[in-house]
Amino acid sequence: MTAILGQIAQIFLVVALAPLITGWVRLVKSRLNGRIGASPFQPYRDFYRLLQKEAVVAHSASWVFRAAPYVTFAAVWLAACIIPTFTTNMVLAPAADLIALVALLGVARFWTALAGMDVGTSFGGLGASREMMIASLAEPAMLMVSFSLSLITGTTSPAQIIAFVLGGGVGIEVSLGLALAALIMVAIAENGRIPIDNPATHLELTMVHEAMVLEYSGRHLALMEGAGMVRLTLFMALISGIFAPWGMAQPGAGALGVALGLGAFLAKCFILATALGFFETVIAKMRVFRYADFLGGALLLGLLATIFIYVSEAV
Amino acid sequence: MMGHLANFPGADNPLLWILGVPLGSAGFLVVLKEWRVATWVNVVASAITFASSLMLLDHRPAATRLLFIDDFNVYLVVLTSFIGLTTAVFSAAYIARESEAQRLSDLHLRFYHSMYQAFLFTMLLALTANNTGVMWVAVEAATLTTVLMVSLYRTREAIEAAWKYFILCSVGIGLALFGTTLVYLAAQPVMGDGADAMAWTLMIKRAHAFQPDLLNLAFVFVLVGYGTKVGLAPLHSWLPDAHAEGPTPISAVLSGLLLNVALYALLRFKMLIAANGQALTPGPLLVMMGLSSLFLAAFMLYRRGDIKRLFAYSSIEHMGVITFAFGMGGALANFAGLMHMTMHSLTKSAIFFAVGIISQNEGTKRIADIRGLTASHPVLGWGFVLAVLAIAGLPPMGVFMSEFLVVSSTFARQPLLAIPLALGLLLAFGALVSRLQMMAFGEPPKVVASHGTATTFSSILALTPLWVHMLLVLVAGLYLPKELVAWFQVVARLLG
Amino acid sequence: MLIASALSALLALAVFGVLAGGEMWRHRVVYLGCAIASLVLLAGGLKHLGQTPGTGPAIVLPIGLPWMAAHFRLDNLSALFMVIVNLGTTAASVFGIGYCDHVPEPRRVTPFFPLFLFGMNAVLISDDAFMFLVSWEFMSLASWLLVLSDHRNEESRSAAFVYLMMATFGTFCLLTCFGLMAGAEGGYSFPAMRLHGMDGLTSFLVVLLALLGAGSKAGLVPLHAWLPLAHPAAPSHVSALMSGVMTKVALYGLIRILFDLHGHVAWGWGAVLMGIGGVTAVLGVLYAILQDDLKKLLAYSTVENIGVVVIGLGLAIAFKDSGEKALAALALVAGLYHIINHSIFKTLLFLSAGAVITATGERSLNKLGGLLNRMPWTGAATLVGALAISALPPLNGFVSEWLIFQSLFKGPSLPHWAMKFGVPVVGAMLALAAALAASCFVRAYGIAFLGRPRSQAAAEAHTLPFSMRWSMAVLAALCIILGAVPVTVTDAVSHVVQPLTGVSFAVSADLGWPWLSPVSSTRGSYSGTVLVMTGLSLFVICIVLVHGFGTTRVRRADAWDCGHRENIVNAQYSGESFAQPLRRVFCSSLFGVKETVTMPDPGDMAPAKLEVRVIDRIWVFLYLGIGRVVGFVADRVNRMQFLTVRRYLLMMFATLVFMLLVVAVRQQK
Amino acid sequence: MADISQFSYEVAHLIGATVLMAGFQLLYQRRLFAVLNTFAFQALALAAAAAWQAHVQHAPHLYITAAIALVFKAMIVPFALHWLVEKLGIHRSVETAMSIGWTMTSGVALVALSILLVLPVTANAAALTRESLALAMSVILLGLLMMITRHNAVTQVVGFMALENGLILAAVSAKGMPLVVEISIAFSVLVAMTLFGIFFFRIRERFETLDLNDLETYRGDRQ
Repeated sequence: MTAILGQIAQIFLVVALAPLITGWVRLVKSRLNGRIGASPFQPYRDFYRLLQKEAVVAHSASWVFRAAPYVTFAAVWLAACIIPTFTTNMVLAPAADLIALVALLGVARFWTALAGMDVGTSFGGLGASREMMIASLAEPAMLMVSFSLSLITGTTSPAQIIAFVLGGGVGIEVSLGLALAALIMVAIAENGRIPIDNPATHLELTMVHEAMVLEYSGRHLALMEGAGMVRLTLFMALISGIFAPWGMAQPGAGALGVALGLGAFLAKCFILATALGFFETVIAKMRVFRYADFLGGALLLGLLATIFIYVSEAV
Repeated sequence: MMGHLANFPGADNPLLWILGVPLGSAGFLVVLKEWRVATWVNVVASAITFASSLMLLDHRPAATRLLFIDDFNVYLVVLTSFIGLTTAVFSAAYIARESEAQRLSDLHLRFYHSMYQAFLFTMLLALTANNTGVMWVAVEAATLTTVLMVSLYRTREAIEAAWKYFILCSVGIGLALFGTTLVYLAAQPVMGDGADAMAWTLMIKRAHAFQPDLLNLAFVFVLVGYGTKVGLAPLHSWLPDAHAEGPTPISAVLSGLLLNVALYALLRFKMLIAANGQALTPGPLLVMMGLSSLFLAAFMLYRRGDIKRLFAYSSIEHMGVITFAFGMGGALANFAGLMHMTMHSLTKSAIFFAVGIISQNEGTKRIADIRGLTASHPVLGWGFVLAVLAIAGLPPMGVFMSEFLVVSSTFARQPLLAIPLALGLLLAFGALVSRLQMMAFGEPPKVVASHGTATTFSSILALTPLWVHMLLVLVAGLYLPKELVAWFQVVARLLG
Repeated sequence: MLIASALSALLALAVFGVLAGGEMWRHRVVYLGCAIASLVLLAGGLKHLGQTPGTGPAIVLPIGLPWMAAHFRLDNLSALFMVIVNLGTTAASVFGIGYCDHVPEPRRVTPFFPLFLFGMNAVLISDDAFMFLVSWEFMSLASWLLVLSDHRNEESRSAAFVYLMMATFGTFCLLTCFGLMAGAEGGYSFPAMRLHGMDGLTSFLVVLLALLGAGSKAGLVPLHAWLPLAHPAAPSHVSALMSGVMTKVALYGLIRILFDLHGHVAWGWGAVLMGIGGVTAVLGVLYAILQDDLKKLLAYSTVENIGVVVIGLGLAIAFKDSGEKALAALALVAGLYHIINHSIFKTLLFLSAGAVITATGERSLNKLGGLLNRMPWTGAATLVGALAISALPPLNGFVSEWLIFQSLFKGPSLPHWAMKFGVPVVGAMLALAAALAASCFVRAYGIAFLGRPRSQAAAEAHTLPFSMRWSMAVLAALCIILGAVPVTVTDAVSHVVQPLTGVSFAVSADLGWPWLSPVSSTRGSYSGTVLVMTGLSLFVICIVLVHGFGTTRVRRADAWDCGHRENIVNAQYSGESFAQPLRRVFCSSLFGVKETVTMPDPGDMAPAKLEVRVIDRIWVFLYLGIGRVVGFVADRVNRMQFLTVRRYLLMMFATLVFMLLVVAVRQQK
Repeated sequence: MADISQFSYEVAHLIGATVLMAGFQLLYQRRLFAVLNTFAFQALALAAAAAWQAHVQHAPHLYITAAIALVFKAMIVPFALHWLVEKLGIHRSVETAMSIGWTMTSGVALVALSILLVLPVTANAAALTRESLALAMSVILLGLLMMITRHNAVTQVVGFMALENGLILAAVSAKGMPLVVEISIAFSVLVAMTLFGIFFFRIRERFETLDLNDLETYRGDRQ
C-alpha cells in the first residue's frame, strides 16, 4: 500500500518539481552572467501561457506531428516514474530497469525526431539527424554505465542498485568513478546541455534539440518543453540516487523517513542544478562533429568502468 | 575359335535381340534410301532393343564365354538402350529439321542412321561382353562409328574435331589393348591358355592368385587407354570438340553412353584389382585424375563461348567426380559413383536434346547470342533450366544425391581431399549457373531466327525425350527402386 | 496428418500456379491457398508447442537415400520455427492476394511461391541430413527463381547469381559438416548423429562448417554480401519472406547443429559467435544507414538483426559449456525471442515497402515523402514496425534486446578471461547497433512517410487492396502484443530451450506473470504489460491535464521554418543529408566513403552537387577478389583448349610415363 | 613349356630386339622416305617374330598374323604412304619438335623404364613372355614418342603404326591368347588405314597441306 502511495507521489512529484529545477538552473546562469534573471517559478507561468494559446500546425504535418508531444511527454514521464527520488519503495520499480529507462528515453527521442521531420522543413531534418547521431553514441554509453553498475551491484533495477549502495555493498571504486563520469557526460548529451547543445540557442549552426521542435507552438510546445524538464529532473534523480543515495527512504521507513528522503532529494537537486548552471556558464559549446569524440569518450569510459571491475576484483 | 559360335545366344535369349537388332538394322539402314522412313526404322529398332533389354530385368541368361549379364551391366544395358531409344526419337525430330535446313544430303543421312545403330550395337556389345578382347574390339568399333558421325557435317571444324578424336582415341585404345594383354598375361598362368583367361566371370573368381605386379602395370595402361575415352583430364582433349562439331544427337549419346561404357570397362579392371587384393590400390591414381578433370573442366567452363563445348566440359567435370568417387572407394562412394553415372547419362543427354533444339531455333551455338529462352520458348527453356540445374547438382534431382554421398563420405574420411572436391564442384556450379542465367533469362532477342517451318509435331517430338529424362532424374533424386539399389550395393562391394 | 496434407497442398498449388496462365484470379486463388496452408501449418506448430517438451511423432517416407528413407519429425524446436515461418508466410500470402498483379511477371512468381514455402517448412521437419539438405537447397532454388522473376533486369540477374552461389557454398559447407557428423559409415539420420562421438578436430570443423554454412544463408559478415542484392530484387512479398523468414530457417539450422546435433560446442566458439554477431550487427546497421533504396536498407537491417541473434546464441554456447545451464537457457530464449520478433517486424516492413512500391512505383527514399497522409494504414503499420525494430518499448523488439542485454550482463561471470573482457565489448557493439538502428529507422520512416512528397509519384500515391493492408495490420498488432505480454511467449520458448540446454527454465519464474525476471527478482526485471498500462494511463492523464488546463484549438498554417517560408520540396532533408553526421562519424574509413562536392562557378546558376560514393570493402576485396582469381586461372587454363594434336598426345604420353613411374617407385617399396 | 628350348628364346629375343632397333631407327630418320622404309623393315621383323612364335607355340593362327604384318604393314602401307607423299607433294624432310639427340635419349630412358617395370613383375611368368613384353612395351612407348616429336602427319601415322607393332608383338608373345585379339588388331589396322585414307583425302581437299600446324588453325571455340 505504501508502495502504491509512494509511486503516486513520485509520479506527480517529478512533474511538479521539474519546472522549478529548470527555472533554478536558469536563475543560476543569469546571476553568474551578471543578470538578475527571472524567478525560478517562471517556467510554470510559461506553461500556463502556452496552454492557453492555440496550436499552429503546418499544412504538411501529419498526425505524427500532433501525437508526438503527448507520446514524448508520456514516455519521459514514465521513465521518471521508475527512478526513485525520495523512496525506493515503489510499486512500479520492477516494471523497468536501467535498460528500459534508456529505451524509454529512446522512445521520446524517436518521436521527437519524427516530429522534426514531419513538417518537411530543412531545420527539422537537421535537428533530427544530429539528435540521432548524438543518441547513437549516448545510448551505448548509458548502457555501458548500466553494465558496470550491474556488475558492481548485481542488478540493473535502479531501486535495487540504490538499495545495494545504501546497504553499504560498495566502497569507493575506480569503476564507479568512471561510470559516474560517463553518466554525467551522457546526461549532458541527453538533456541537450552545453557543451553538446544549447537549450537557449536558435542559431541554425548550433541547434539540435531546438531545431526539431521549431514548428511547435501552444500546448504542443509546452509538452515538448515539459518533457525536457522532466528529463533533466530524471537524470538528476538518477545520478544523485545512485552515487549519493543518502537519505533515501527504504521500504518499511516511516513517515519521518519519507519526509527525510523528500528533503534530501530536494537538497540534492538544488546542489546539482546549481552545479549545472555553473558548469554551463564556464564552458563553451562544441562543434557538431566534435560530439563524436566527446560521446565516444563517454562510451569508452563506460567500457573501462566494466573492465576495471576485474582489476578491483582480482586484487 | 569356331567353338565360340557355340556360345552365341539362342532365340529365346534377350541378348540375341539386344545385340542382333541394332546390328541387323545397321545393315538394313545402309541400303534404305528414304531418310524419312529411316528415321522411323531407327526409332523402332531402338524401341525393340529397349524392350528386349527390359526382359533382362525379369530373367538373366546364363553367362557364356562371350556374353554375360550381371548386376553391374544389367542396368547399364537398360540405360543404354533407353537413351538409345530416346535419342532416336529426338534424332527423328532433329534430322527432320536439319534436312529442312538442307544441311545434310540423303547419302549422309543414310550413313548417319546406319552408324547410329552400329554405334548402339558396339555399346551394348562392350557392356555385355564376357571377354576383355571382345570388349576392347567393341570400344574400338564404337570409336570408329562415332568418328564418322562427328565428321558428318564435313565442315572444316567437324573434320578437325574428328581428326583429333580419331588420333587421340586410337592411341588411347592402343594402350588399352596393351593393358588388356597384360591382364591376360597375369591371368594365363592361373587360368590356363585361351578364352578362360579373358572371361570376366571366371577371372574375378580366381583373381586373388594373379600376379599383382603385372596387374599394376596393366591398370596403368588401361587407365590411360580407357581413361582417354572417358575424357579424364589431361587425356580429355578430344571430347569437347567431338561433342561440339557432330550432330547433336551424337553429342547426346557420346556423353550419355560412350563415356559410361569406357568407364564401365575401366571399372571392370578395377574389380579385378580389388579382387586380387595384393596389387597396388588404384585409388590415388583415380582420385588424382578425377580431381584434375574436375578442376580443369571447372575453369574451362568459365571461358566457353560455344554452348555444346560448355556442356562437353561439364561432362568432363562429372566424369572427374565419378572417377573420384570410385577412387575413394567404400560402400558409400562407390554407390554414389554408380548413381552419378546413371544420373549424368540421363541428364546430360537431356541437356544435349535441349541444346540441339536451341541451336536449331536460334540458329547459333554461341552462348552470347542466346537470350531469354524461358521467355521465348517456355517449355523448352524451363526444361533446359531444370536440366542444367540438375547437372549442376541441385536437389531434388538425382545428381545431388550422388554428390551428397561423395562429398560427405569423403569428408568424413579424407577431409583434405573433400575440400578440393567441394571447391571444384562449386567452381563448376558457378560457371554453369552464370551461363544458364545468360541463356535462359533476360530479354529474348527480338528477331528469332526463322526456323518457324518446323511443324508442331516435330517440336513436341523433340521436347518429349527431354522431359521424359528430366522426369526420371527428378524421381530418381527422391526415390530409387529397390532392385537398382541392391545391384548398386553389390557392385559397390565388388569395386572395393 | 494435418501438416503433411498442408505441405502436399503447397506442392499442388505450385502445379496449379504453373497452369494459372494469364488469369489473375487464378493467381489469387493460389495465394489464398498458400495462406490457408500456412495457417494450417501455423496451427500445427502452435499445437505442438503447447504440448509438453519431448519428441514429436516421427514420419518415415520411402524416399531420399534408399537405404535409410526420409525421416521427418516435429520436435519443439522445429515447432517453434514452424510457427515463426508460417506467421510470416501467412502474412505474405495474404499480401500476395492483392499484390500478385503488381509484380513484373506474375507467372514467374506464382508457381514458385508455394514451392518456397514448402522448402522452408520441409527444412524444419527434416530429421536426417539428406532431407535437410534437399529441402535447404530446394528452398534456395525456389527463392533463386523468385529473385529471377524480374529476369529482364540485369541487376536482378546478377543478384540471383550471387545469391545462388552463396547458397550453394553454404550447402556445401553444411554437407561436409553433416558428413563429418555422420562419419564414414554414413549415419545420416539426426538421432544417429547425436550419438556419434567426435574428437577435437572433428568437433572444431563441424562448428566451423556449420557457421559458414548456416551463416552464409543467414547473412553473417562477411558472408552477407548476397543478402542486400537478392532480397530487394525479389517481389516484395518474397523479399519479406527471404529476409523475415528464410534467414530464420538458416538460424534454425545453426541452432539445430550447434545445440542439438553437436551438443557440446566449446565456449571459445561462443566467443567467436559473439564477436561475429557484434561485428555483423554494427556493420549491418551502418550499411543500412547509408542506403537510399528502401528494400536494400531493410535487407541490411536484417543483417544487423541476425548479428543480434547470433550474439545471443554465442552467449548461450559459452554459458552451456561452462555449466551455467540456466543462463544458457536465458541467452537462448533471448535469441529465439529476437528471432520471432524480427521475423514479424521485418516481414511487416518489407510488406510495407512493397505497399509503397505498389502505390508509388518508387523505392528510392529520395523520391518518397509524405506518404503517411496518402496511405494512413500502411503508414501506421510501418511506424509500429519501425518502432519495434528500433528496440523501443513497449514493443516486441525491445523485449528481446532487453533479454539479450540481461544475459550479456551476466557474461562476465564466465570463468574465461577472454569472455570477461570480450563480453563488455560485445555489449557495447550491441548497444551501438541498437542505437544506430533507431537512427536508421527514424531516417527511413521520416523520409519516406513524413515531410512533403519528393516526387510526383509520391504525391499521387494510391490506395491499396484490403488484403495488403490487413496483412500489415495483423503483423503490427502482433508486434504490440508480443511486446505487451512477453511472458506468455518466453514461457512457450523455454519449453523449446529445455531439451537444448538440459534445464527447465522460465524467465518469469521469480516474480511470475507478467514480470520478466531472469535469474532473480532483484536482478532487474521488466514488464511490458505493466509498462503499457502505466504508459497509457500517463498518456491519458497528460491529455486530460493539457486539455483541461488549456485550449484544444488548432490552426493550420504554412510551416514556420525559422521564417524562411520557402516552399522548395527539395530543401527538405534527404536520405544522404540525414545520414551525413553518422557517415562522417562512423563510416568514412570503414566503408571508404567518398564525398565529392561540385560547386558551380561564381555566377553560374546551376545547383551545387554532392555525390556520395560508398564502397563495400568486403565486397570489393573478398568477393570481387575471388572473382578475379577465378578469372585469372580460367584464362590460363583456357589455353589448353587451343593446342595442337601433337601437344595433346604429349600430355597423354606424359600422363602415361608419370603413372608408370609412380608404379615403378611404389613397386620398389 | 618343356619343348621350348633355350634356342627359341634367343631367336625370339633377337627378333624382338630387331623390332625395337627399328623403332629407334624411326626416331633417327630425317627424311620421309627413309622413315617409310624403316617402318617397312620393322613390320618385316614383326612378321618374323609372329611367325617364330607360331612355330614355337605351335599356334598356327599366328601365321595369319605374321602374314598380315608382312603383306599389309611391310608392303601395302609403306607403298601407299609413299604414293600419298608423292601425290600430294608433301615436303620430304621430317620436321621435328625435339632435336634428334634428345629424342634418342628419351627413347633410351623409355626403354630403361620398360625394362625396369617388366622384368621384376614377370619373374615367375614364362621367360619368353617376359622379355618380349619388355621389348613390346619399349616399342609402344617409342611409337608414342615419335608421334609427339614429329610435326608431319605422315610421320605421325607411322608413329601410330609403330605403336601398333608393339601391341602385336606383345599379343603374339602372350601364350595362347585367343584369336579374337589378332583378328581385331588386323581389323582395326585395316579400318584405321581406310580412315586415314579418307582423312587424307579430305584433308587434302580442304587444307592443301598435311602439316598439322596449318590444320589446326581453328581449334575450336576461339572467343
